[in-house]
Amino acid sequence: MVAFWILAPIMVIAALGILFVRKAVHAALLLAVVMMSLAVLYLALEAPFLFAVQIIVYTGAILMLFLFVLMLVGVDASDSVVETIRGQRAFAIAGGVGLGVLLVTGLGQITLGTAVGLDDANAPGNIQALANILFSRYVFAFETTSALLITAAVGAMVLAHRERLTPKAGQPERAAQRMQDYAEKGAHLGPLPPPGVYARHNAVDTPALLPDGTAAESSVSRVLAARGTVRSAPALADDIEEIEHQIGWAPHAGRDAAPPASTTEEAPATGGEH
Amino acid sequence: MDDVTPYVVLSGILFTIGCVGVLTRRNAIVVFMSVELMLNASNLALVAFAKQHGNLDGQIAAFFVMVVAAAEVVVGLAIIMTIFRTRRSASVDDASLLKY
Amino acid sequence: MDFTKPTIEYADIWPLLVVFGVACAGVVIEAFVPRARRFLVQTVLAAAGLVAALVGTILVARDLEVHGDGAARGAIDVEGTVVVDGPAVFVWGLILICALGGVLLFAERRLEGGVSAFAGQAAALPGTDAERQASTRGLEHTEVYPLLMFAVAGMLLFPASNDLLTLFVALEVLSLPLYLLCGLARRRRLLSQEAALKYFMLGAFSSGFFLYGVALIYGFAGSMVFADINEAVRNDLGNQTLLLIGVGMLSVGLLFKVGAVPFHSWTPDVYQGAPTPVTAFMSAATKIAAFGAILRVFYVALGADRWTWQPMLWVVAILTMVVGAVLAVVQTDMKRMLAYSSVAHTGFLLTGVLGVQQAADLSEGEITSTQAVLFYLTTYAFALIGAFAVVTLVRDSSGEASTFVRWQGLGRRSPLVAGTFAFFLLSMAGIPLTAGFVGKWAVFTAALSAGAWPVVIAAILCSIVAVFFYVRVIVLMFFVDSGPDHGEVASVTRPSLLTSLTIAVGVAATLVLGVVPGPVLTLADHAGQFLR
Amino acid sequence: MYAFHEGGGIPVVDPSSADGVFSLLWLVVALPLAGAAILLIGGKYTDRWGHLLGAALPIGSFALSLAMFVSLLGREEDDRQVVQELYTWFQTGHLDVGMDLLYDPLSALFLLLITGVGSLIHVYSIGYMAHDPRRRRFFGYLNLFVAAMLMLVLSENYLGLFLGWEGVGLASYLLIGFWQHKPSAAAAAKKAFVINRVGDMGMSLAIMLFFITFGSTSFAVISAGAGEASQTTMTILGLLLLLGACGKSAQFPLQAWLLDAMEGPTPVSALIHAATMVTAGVYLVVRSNFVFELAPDAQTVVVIVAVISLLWGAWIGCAKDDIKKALAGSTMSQIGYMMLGAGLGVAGYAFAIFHLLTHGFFKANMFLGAGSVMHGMNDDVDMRHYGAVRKAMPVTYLTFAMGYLAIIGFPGFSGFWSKDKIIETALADNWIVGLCALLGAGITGFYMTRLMLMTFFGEKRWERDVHPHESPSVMTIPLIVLAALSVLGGVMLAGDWIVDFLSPVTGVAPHEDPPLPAIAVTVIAVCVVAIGVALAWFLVGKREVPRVAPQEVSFVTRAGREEVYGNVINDTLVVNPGRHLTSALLTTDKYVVDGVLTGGPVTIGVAAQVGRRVQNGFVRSYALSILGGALLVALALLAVNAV
Repeated sequence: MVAFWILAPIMVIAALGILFVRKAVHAALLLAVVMMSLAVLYLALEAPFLFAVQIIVYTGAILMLFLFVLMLVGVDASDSVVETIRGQRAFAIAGGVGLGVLLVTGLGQITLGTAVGLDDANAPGNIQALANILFSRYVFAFETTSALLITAAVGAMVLAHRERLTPKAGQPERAAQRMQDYAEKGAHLGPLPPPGVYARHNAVDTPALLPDGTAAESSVSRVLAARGTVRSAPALADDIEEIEHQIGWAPHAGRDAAPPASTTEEAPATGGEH
Repeated sequence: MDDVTPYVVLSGILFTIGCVGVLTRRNAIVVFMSVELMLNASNLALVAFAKQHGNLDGQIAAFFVMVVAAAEVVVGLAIIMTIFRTRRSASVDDASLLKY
Repeated sequence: MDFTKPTIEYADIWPLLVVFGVACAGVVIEAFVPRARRFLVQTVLAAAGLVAALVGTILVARDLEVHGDGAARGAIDVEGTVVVDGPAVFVWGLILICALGGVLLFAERRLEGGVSAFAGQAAALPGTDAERQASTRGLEHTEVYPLLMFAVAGMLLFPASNDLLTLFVALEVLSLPLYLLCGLARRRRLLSQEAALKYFMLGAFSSGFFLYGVALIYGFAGSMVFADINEAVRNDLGNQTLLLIGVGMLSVGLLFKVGAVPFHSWTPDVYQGAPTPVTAFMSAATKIAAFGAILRVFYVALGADRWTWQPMLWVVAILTMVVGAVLAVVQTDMKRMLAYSSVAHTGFLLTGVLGVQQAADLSEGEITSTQAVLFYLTTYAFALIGAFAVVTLVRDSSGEASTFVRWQGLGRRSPLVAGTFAFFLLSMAGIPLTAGFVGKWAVFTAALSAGAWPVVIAAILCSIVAVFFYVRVIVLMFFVDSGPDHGEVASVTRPSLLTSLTIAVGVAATLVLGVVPGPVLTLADHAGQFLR
Repeated sequence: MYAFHEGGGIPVVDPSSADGVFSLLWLVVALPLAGAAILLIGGKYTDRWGHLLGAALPIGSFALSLAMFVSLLGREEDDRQVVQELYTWFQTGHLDVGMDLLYDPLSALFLLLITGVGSLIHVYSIGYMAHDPRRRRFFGYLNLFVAAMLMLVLSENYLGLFLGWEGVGLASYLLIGFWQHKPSAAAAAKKAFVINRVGDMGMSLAIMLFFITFGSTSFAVISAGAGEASQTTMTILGLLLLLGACGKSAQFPLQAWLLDAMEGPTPVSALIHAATMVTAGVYLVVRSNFVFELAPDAQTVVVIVAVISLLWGAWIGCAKDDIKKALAGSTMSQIGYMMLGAGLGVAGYAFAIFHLLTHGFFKANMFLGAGSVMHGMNDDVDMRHYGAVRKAMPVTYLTFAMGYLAIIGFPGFSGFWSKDKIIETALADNWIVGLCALLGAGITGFYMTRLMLMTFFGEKRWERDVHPHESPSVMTIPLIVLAALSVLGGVMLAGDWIVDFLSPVTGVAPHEDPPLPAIAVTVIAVCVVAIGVALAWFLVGKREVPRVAPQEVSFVTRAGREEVYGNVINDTLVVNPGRHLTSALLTTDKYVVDGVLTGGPVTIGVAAQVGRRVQNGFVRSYALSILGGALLVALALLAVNAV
């Protein structure tokens, strides 16, 4: 019972936390706290097998699946706290209070009397006793759960698995394609120029400069160009100037402004398929 | 100390919190976590009652719930992912084209 | 501790096992049969499996052993977890017939120009190249057949469960595949996915309630078995609160599945968003299975407590009928209108549940509630599947045209199809000489003989409102001109034999059950009572 | 003799099996049904000859009915109930609902009325609908109606009756809205449908209650077991049946649809909304005599409803300028008489049916006559635009006059005998009711004379381009036949034939001495009618009828003019109160009764608009409703347990 009185407040607080934390990943971790505490309570309730399963299956597998999907969705994603449905929060709280009062008073006033305890039932060992019931009385339900698992697997496949509809291009095919593009469209044959000359920060967003001083637009990723986050070297040149100034160098003669990189031009195949 | 009533009351509280979580959280994944919290609360009640009555049916049921929950989570997360990939949003409120 | 090998009565439950087996075989086929041949193999296998299960059901039904005083027939099998009795077998037969209709509709490929109504590749995002590529290549998800079969298996187990645990597992087995199937539409995929999300979220939420109810009832009775619960209720062990809250929570899960108010809100959205063949199958079959389970839970497990739960069901039934009928009046989408009308029908069915369940408590020749509800389910299922099948035929350039405006004047352009649809609607409205009339009559009489006359009056008032919106559709089809200002109108696409067959069977059954309902009423009567 | 209830005069239905010509009973229904099927399914292939087939089949039914009637007359009096078992509609356990047909004196008379008048109206319609492109469909619907009506009166149980009941409702709906290009027609059809459903609710509840109380819906079983049910049950049953009857027969308070139903083609008004369908309520009450006899309270309500309806309808008849609506008001009033007869119990059943038959003749006659007038007047229905039609349409005028004389109860004409008997019985039962019935007769005299005068007499008030002409003979011949029947219908009363003939169904009334001698009642009734006619003559016939209904302003000027004639007393005492009463009544009819009846749908519509907002598309709101529902359910359970 000591364990209960220690864990119960923790569980309730953690559960309440799920209601209030803004980041989903925090909610997942709080849920983990509840589940682990629950496992301990199972131990106190003479259910050692469930203790293990709770940790292994629930916390270990199911919750990890949650975290996994959270990673896919974006771990930073956080809820806005503004309620958009009118009256939803008030009614939800009212309903929650109603349910809570109903359950707590309803369940609190029952007189269960002294528990029979599982000493007899667990006499051959908890796992053995469970197995005995599971594979005799509930064998049909047990087998039926296989349908659930198959359904889940099929469902995940159907919704998430994309079949390859075109044969995968191997290295020879890609090389041939590249030569063909060069022959037909004059696309650049060699590797793309690497980006960045001013390595002051993450310089992949700064195009390389060609010998004539213009920006080589194909040297930055198309994605960055599409997002419009490509910086121009001359613009950064001013930063340099300031730094040079700070460290006491002579002012640098600025170059003519290159047009800001707005790469609409298709870069030659950068490898990989779309 | 063989009264399981506190456990049952705790399960009631957790169930209620899970319920409110479903109603107030907008991130589909958190909503779904709240559902899992409800299932866990039920499990606690089942296990507590198993001790009360001195038979293992409750524990077996809790075990089945875990299996079911595992399958449900897979299906549920698959559906949530599908929605997320088409709408770039995991908010359940955004799925509200069907109405009236 | 000795382990005794469980006895499994394969002779009784083999229809169930056939369906499970076929579902698993379907998954294996997905893995090993070349894509080109999968469609044919899956369809044939699923249909053959269902036919075999149906035959099996009939065989099982023929030699159910008589129990006790002869009021109930059947046996409690598999260590007391599955009960194969008259009502269960009747419900099985009905579900399997609906599932056959479902398979036929699933396999319809003529309406979409050679592909089924399901997404070519569900994982491909809507509106992307990948999706276009998948559809131009004529891909289709043949996984829907094993999913359908799993759902059917769950539906078969649901009303045959004899304890709360099996009931819960069956509930999940039937639900999960349906959640998935709802999200697989080929057209309007955003709506379809939204339907799947809503159905799943609310389904999981309600099964949370269901499970908590299971826990509390277990806490009250100390057992999951219906007969033991009944015994505990009868002996009144104290702690009534535990039982009552438990029953309330359990009802939430059950009433959610049948779409009773206020647990109905998923129905219109999901019915509208899901692929129509799925809607047709699930609206009918889920309702049948869930009503089978409701009858069993309330009569077998909680029969001794009927004075406590009956007023609650009174309220729910009246609410359900009123909300369903009233909200259907303002709908402008055919599938949504049918969804709200199905809510109203749930209310009518609940009215039947309120009747007297034991023939011994009735005077000669009166209808027991079990019989009434089973018969109503039969009549309604045929009309509903038929109606949704007709909805799949009415199309315009963007696929199914389910808004009312598109249906204007359909009766002039395609009198046969419109006439068929009108016939189904008339049956749902309960016009004499259609199946719906006899069904309504049966459930209302059953409720009236139990003294639930306020519910019956509400039911009759609601059926008047219901007639109004059904007739509105008929007027729309036959008496309203489709003016040029309404834009494109829908026309009827010629279906293949599969859909035609489904509709034809629906019409025939609706007509026959209206004109000579005797045999099926007798069959429902013959099902007898639930085995305790 | 036939079986009786102990102590009561109500016979038990105990038919013998059909043989001989009676084995063709099913054919009576099947012929028009086949016609409907052929015409409606056959589509445009039957356009050329559809109307001929449609008219021929009811005639065939009529021939059969006639043959059966003759052979029924040949039978012993206690052997005049024949049942033909077609097939078992439901059978479950011991419950057995058969699709059985019952042929007894009551249904025999109805069969003759329906097929006879029905055939005439079909023939008439050939001419009336000649220029309608959808004539074939019209005949299909008419045949469907006839089949359903025959089913209604032939069924041996309430479920079969209900089948016919719904069938005539459906056919009526289709026919009222037949001219679908008129929005008013569609609205009227919808209104009729909705109001009838209210009545149907009573019917369906009654049938279920029959089933629960007697375990059957068959007349034979119920009439045999009626004595065992409690009086409360019988009263509830009686009231529920009355609700059904009110809906179908346009009795107070469910009368609002009848006037609007005149939007349908005139033959429809004649057949359905005058001669047959609207009398189904009277049939139901008479057929259910074994219920009403055991429920005196319900009978009292029937009488009250009947009296209100007969006065209400008569007042409406006074106020309408639309010839068909005036006739519709009159129909409501006349059905009030029939209901009154039926409500008076054993003494009145036969007279109710008698009046029903004669009314079927003369009202069909007048409706068809009105149709003929409209035909000649370019479908104008406003009597203020008629006047002096008698010269242009002599046959129509003469036949209409026969109907007129019959309805006002001119001595010797059919209506005279039938209405007189009801008034007589009513006076014997309760003098207030009797006086109301007498008053109604006076008003009938007034409004029918008004109608007659405005239409056929006085000055021409035609539109410029109207050239009235006599209708073709295909239309006038039915008029002549019906006129003849209107004149001669009274022979059925000769030697109390109809009373004796119907006694196997309605029972035999114990002989009582009336408070007034019959001849005195007759004389008083004739005098009252004469007053009504005279009043009409002075108020309508002697004046110029304005082409536009007088407004309140013009009424002042008119009142001034009356002074010149020295009719001021007349005006202040009769016309003004009459006018105010009439306008008040019309307002009530239009706003209150209609308001209640249309208010329901409006409320539903508003509720639905509000309700659908709850379905806002958000999963979380739906989850909230589930939580709310869970709380509701749990609290309901706890509350019930706490009680």
